[in-house]
Amino acid sequence: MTERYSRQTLFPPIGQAGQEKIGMKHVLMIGAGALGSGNAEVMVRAGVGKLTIVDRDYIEESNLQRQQLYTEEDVYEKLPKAAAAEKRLRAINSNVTIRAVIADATPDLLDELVQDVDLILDSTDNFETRMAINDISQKHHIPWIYGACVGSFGMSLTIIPGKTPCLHCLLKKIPIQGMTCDTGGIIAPAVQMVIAHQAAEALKILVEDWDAVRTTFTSFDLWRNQYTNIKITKAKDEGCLSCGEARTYPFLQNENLMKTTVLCGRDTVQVRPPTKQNLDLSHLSKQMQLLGYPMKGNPYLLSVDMESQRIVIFNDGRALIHGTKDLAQAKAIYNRLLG
Amino acid sequence: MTERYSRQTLFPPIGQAGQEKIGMKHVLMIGAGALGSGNAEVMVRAGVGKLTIVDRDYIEESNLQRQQLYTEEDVYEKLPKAAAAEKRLRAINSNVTIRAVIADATPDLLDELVQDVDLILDSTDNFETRMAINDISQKHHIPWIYGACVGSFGMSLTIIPGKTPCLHCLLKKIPIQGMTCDTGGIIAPAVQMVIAHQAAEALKILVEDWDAVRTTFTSFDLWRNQYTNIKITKAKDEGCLSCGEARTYPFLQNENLMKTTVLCGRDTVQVRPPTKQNLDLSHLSKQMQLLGYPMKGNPYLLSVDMESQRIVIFNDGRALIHGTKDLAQAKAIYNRLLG
Amino acid sequence: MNKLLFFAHLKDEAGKESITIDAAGKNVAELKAFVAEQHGMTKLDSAMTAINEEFAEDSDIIQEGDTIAFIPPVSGG
Amino acid sequence: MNKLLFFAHLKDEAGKESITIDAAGKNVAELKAFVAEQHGMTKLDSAMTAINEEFAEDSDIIQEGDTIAFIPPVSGG
Repeated sequence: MTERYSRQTLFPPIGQAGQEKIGMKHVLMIGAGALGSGNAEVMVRAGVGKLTIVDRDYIEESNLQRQQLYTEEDVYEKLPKAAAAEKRLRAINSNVTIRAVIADATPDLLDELVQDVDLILDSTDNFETRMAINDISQKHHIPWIYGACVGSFGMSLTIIPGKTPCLHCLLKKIPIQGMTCDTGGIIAPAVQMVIAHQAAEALKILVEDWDAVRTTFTSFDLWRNQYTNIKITKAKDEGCLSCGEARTYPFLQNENLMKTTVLCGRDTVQVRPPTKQNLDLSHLSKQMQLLGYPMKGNPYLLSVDMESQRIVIFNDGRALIHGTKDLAQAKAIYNRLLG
Repeated sequence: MTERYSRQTLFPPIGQAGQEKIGMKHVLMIGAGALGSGNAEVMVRAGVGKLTIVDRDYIEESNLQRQQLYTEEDVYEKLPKAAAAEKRLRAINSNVTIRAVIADATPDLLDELVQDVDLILDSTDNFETRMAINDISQKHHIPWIYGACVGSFGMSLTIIPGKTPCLHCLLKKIPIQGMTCDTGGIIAPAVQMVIAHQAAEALKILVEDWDAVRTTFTSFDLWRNQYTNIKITKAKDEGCLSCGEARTYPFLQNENLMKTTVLCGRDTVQVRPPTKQNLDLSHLSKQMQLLGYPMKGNPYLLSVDMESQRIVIFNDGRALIHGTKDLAQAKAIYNRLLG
Repeated sequence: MNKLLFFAHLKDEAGKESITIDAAGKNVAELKAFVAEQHGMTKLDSAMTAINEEFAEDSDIIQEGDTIAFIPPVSGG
Repeated sequence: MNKLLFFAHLKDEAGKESITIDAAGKNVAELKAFVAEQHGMTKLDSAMTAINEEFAEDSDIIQEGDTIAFIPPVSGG
């Protein structure tokens, strides 16, 4: 299969030697949504040795506008994203070993999956998982690449343990924004642009071209024609609890995780963020209005009727998801609305 | 199918009104290679009304590394790219009218295809076709978006007739570079980055958000971490033969086209560029060496043995393609090697 | 004077892409609080801040002529 | 003095991403010819040229302090 990768080995920074390295590497992809499907496709077409792809969700109609591995048939069959991704990726490149894991990417699962992994690609939709990835990356000394987007806006950062600052150095606390793809919308080109950055960084790391790795925080807005690279070298914080000298990996510890509890005798799950928030409920209600969901509110809470669930959000960030007893589903709904 | 586009209508610059506009528009895509398959996928997922996709080539194994609509099965079946693209795009979105045209995008064909088209997306691999697209765009007053990439480098420019300079204002003559994906290689993230820019510009044009359209020439290199936007407003040339006052649309005229002739009694096609070139044959031979093709040369010509053809390139840009009588195939081989 | 740049949805909240004010002497946290109040912005405190294209902490002091950019981290994917 | 930036494969041909020379008074065509000869570059004449991030013609004159970028148009796709 040398012909297959000929255009990539012709590119001097990869070459034949780089291609052989790519073929021996194992990439762990967290998330198989918009970024996940696109990043996975680039990795598999590039001939990575092994790809493990983790996702807890199934395919819905509203995914098709930007999630490039999936078709209408996958929606009708309500396939889990990881399983549908695996099927398509095998048809694209049968030489790559692909493992689909249909599960919530909890710290415990990450710790288990990461054993022989060379690189973690972040394609998740929430900061809780990203902060866990960040701690896992430091704990096991594995590079990871942050990527995220909303609307026409996106960003990427490459984190090399022992060399660059980590995401926790840059974000002292987990931001809860009330601005996700489910509330602010998303256009596919913004997804593609983040993938371009993440996948290029991934190839640099897989061929071990460390000098080429980007040392800036990249962000862009394709509709507003903005693009910027921020130097982050001096952000490295020796007191950081994730990458500093007295590290504790706080986001791997239970007390810092989102709490989900089935309420006794009711078809309801309570979701509670690790720290109390101060949400702007009036702003959130405007975003829900745009989504077209029936909604009621008062200064203390907001109640939103989605298809088969009713979600009640309190201004401290706590939420009740009525109409389900499934903890992972409740957490997924929460993250989709509150990021 | 409102749920399908919900994340896109939630994005305020598109909204419900923009989505309705997208659904009524017709996009003409020239090329179904790396940029073509990616751009087509974004347009179809976004719900464009009609997509016409033109390509003369069939799928080969070396395409799979970056051409996102195609699978191993398409390679075994040696499907034409336009046909394979149509098949996959229908599975992605059955609401879009897709027309595949398996043909060389000559000026005559472009003139015929462009009749009810709202936007032309450039996904071709050579400047001859781009200059013809540029003339057609001016003649019929249809916006087009230039995109190109080699290695980790790429560029994009949005051209609105009557408003921006045209490609001929910027490039006074067609550059023959000896640097194409077949000689300099290409990595998929560079393709994705060009697609991100072209597709974002396309959406702006389809929803008629003219103020948001980019007025700069964007270029980037993902491996070298370069990104720049060049202002081009003052490049508009009133004397330009493609968009100026005394326009002649030179690239639609026969004498300015590449000439292909079957040599009498021989299984050979001669390809002659519209103007004499002064090629750097020693540089070209180094690139061919990287490709691994057997090769001989002297100061006047370079002879390259590809699979079933032998190509002899003279330093004035003329070439003999031995082993074929197919004019379109000969031109395709020429463009792949000499851009 | 100092140029302040707003990225992404912060631009919409501010109503424009950039403003020019005199911020010299303020630290980043003070500047955020000041701008948030002046322009009714609710999401500025969680934004990343760059001074002259370099990452800045809440305690970093703005100098005359510095350009300050506010970039909101997002979680979509 | 003037900073000259080389994009993409021009960077490889020049051996570095940027050089600083005194180019004031030369026009773009003269500068290209000069740099091509000095650095043995074969592909500079077909490159697009920008002066201070604005497109420049062959006849445009370089001023003291201008930054000049050379960007090679490519045809791959």
